[in-house]
Amino acid sequence: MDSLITHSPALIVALPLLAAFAIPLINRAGPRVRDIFNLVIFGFVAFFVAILAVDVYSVGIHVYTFGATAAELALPGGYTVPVRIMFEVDGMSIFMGIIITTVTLASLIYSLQFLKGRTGQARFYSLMMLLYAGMMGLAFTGDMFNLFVFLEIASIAGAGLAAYRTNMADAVEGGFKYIVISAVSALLVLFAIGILYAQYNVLSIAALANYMQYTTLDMMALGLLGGAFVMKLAGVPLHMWAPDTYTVAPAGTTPMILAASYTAMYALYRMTFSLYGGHIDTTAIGWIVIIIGVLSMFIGVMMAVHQTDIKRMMAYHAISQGGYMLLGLGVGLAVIADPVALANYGRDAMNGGIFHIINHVFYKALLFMTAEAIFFRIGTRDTNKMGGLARNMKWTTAFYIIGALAISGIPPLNGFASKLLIYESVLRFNPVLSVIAMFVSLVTLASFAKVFYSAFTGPPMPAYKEVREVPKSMIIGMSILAVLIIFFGIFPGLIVDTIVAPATDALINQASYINAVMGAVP
Amino acid sequence: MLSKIVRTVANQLFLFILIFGLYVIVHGHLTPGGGFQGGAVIVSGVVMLLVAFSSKDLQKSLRERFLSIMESTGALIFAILGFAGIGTVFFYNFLVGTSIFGRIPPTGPNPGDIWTGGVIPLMNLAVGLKVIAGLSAVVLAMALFSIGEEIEE
Amino acid sequence: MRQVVGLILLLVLVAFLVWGVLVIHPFGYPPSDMDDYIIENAQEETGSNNVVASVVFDYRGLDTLGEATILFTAVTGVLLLLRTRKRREESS
Amino acid sequence: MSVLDYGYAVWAPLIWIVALVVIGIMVLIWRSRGQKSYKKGTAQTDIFLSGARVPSEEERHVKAENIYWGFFEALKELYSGMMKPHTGIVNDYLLWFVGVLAIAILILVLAG
Amino acid sequence: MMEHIPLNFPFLAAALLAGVAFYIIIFKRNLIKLIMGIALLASAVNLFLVALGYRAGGNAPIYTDVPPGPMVLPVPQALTLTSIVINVAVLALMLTMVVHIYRHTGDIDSKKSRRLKG
Repeated sequence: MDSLITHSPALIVALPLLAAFAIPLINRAGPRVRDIFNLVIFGFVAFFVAILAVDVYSVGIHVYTFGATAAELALPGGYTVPVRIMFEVDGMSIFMGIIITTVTLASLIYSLQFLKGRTGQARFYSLMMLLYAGMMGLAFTGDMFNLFVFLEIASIAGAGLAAYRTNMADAVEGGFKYIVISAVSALLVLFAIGILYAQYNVLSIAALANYMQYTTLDMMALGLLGGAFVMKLAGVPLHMWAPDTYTVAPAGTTPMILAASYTAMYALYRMTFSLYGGHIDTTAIGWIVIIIGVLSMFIGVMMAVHQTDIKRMMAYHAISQGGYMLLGLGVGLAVIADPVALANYGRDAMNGGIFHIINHVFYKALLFMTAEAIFFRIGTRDTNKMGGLARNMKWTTAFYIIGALAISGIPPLNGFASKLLIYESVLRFNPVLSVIAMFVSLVTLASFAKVFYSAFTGPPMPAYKEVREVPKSMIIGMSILAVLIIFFGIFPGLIVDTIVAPATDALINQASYINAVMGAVP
Repeated sequence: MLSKIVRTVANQLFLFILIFGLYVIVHGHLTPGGGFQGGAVIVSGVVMLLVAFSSKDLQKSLRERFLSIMESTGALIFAILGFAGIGTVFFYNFLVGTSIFGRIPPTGPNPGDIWTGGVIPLMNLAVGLKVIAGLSAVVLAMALFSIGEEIEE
Repeated sequence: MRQVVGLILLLVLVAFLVWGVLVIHPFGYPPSDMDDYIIENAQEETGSNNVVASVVFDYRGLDTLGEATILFTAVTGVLLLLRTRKRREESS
Repeated sequence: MSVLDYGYAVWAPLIWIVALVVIGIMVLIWRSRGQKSYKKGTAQTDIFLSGARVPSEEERHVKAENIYWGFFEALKELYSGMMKPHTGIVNDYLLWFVGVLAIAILILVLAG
Repeated sequence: MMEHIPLNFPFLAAALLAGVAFYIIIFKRNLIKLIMGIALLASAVNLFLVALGYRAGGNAPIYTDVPPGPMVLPVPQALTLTSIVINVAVLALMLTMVVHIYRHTGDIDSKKSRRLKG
């Protein structure tokens, strides 16, 4: 058991990779065998994530050095510089791991029957596993170049999945846009890594943070990294690719691509807090993050309420909700240098921002799945053509209502809990921001009410009189998320205390992140 | 399909390209090169065949399904070689000091011994297999798709 | 309009890049803590004469696994996108 | 456990749910004291439009693009300004990216 | 800092190459040219990375019959190798998507490929 815990970071990334490599071979034994294999492997991975989470929450930062004589040996014997690649799993990493694993599990179950009778299933599952491995590696890695590699794995797998329905011109277009912006932003990340490597000759994040001088070159690298990650997380004004890609990605993968964009957000936090923390002018950078967040909230929601394509509307809401997270974290970053303000409301703002990531991924994944369920049955995403679907798709309607209420911040669902944290702590920082956040929430409710009214209520459209409920596996996939949404809504204190607060501490406490690797070095 | 001269020359040349590529792969731990580079060399030979013959002709002897399986196998071997070190740590070079590729060369400049490097030569081979199969499959699939041919599932 | 704004922003960015690369360490004299360790110990630790190979497959083996994975991902993606579609699916 | 307590405010979902249930019961009681003679499916519930023809249910359904028409009409200028950058051309996305990078580096270097 | 300038020509070349690449990806509407621009940007970054590892008068870091002298840094070479393969992969996928876009729209102009907007 101990050795399982020790090796679990590596296994969590390696097992899905092995599964992805093996799926084309196993597919020859029949689709049923492949599906069972897939779920079994994923069950193991989820188990490893669980035991690793328990370990991280009870013991602390978990370092795993690849290829060393011992897993904890971050520095080669008698040397002061880390040479090998290492995984560094702290509260924030495992928090992202939990999100990604849950969403992927729901997506895998959802896809089982969604894909029935379609071509290219084996490769589809293969790419899903690769996307999962890429996101987990991105969340766990403690090495800059490795971060780039996993970023690319996640982008390429995501783009391949987004363009899956090649018979639709817009699907290929969405996938193409995704891969172009991913490739360009990843190349700039690599440029920034080159700049950092040139100065300090190390690649480990902890070692770089330890040696950081914050020269002008470092500022430039921070600009490149920040811009690239804001692009990947779809913050205004670099958000335009997100609606295009989320709209066309097939069911089950849209939530995963959404989660991939939040791993980019995680990487941004990792850069600002762990790598550059303590050197940057936190107030200025915090305000930049706040401004991006507020712009994302406002423009995202105003564009969303205008949309008639149901998935496109949800994609714009994803941008808008991303703004809440940036707002919360930005407030935390702006006051991080001031211990009194941090204890008073900064930590709560960060808790809210981080809690909102998990809440948002869950309910937005649920909403995307309901939208795809509608598309699955009636073959259109245009809300103008919908009507009266509630009569025949009762489960989908129920899940849509849960998701829509959660995203609008209606108590007692989970969206309310995290939004309340953000509102109240931001109110003490700057009331105007809080008011904007509440206004955005209002417009969110309005736009989801609009879709609910036009798509689900009313008389059944003549063309869709015979619409049936979606198959069971899709309902199970959605119900996992719905149950979690309600659970998180009713027990917010439990969630915040057990998984959100350690993540916040991991971000604030830069020294422990560095010491986990550079411990022996004075 | 190009003229008979081109086809014959391409056929003959492919052997040399293959041998050179294999040389680069196998000596990856001693000389410049390795799995990726050698694989790319061999794929250039495949591309030459693709140009000399038509993609449909090439498909008869080089099925995508076969390439796909070969690629998966290469990737699996590579990942399992990494896994095999898990007795100590993932990616631990467990073969150094054993009888398979385990010799340790004298420190400093030396003429080079093929039986060194631990898992590195094996990984080179696995990666070489993977690159050959993967890039050939991509090139072949693109060539077939561009002439409107069906590609196997 | 777009041209002008684009050119100005492009020039600002390129000016920063150029200025940035000019103040990096002089070409040919890099700092080399980590690399010196690798050059000295690669032969002993990995048994490979080719230090680059030992970095690629041993010290940074995970990167290479990631790289192989990316190649696999791209090939899978290409074959997924260029697959034959059934007629039924085409029409839907 | 279910209480979200952060010093200056408290959020307790269970109390809220209990309150919701109580309100629901009260509403039900109130509803049961309503007019007993009202029946569904009779002429009592038919729509009366001053004798004009009542459109069928399909015709009455408001399409998505017509909902909130006044809102969009009032904010026409905001929307036309906001739609302009969303061109859908991939080059424009990259131009925004380059612009943000240039400005970000400029700010960071100037802020020092 | 000015005394570095004569020595830093490879870095300068990388930065200027990146500038050209940015120009292409912003202003060229042809999707194939856009992909070329991304490939050029990748080359610029690769050139930058590999130039970082050069040590004056250094040999290749391979001990097989190496002449005496310093060795260039091996890690940037490994990073460049990885980056090259990654870019090949990205390029292959992008080209495939352009093939599909051409099938659907009959054009490879990015202005024509904008069904998704607004």
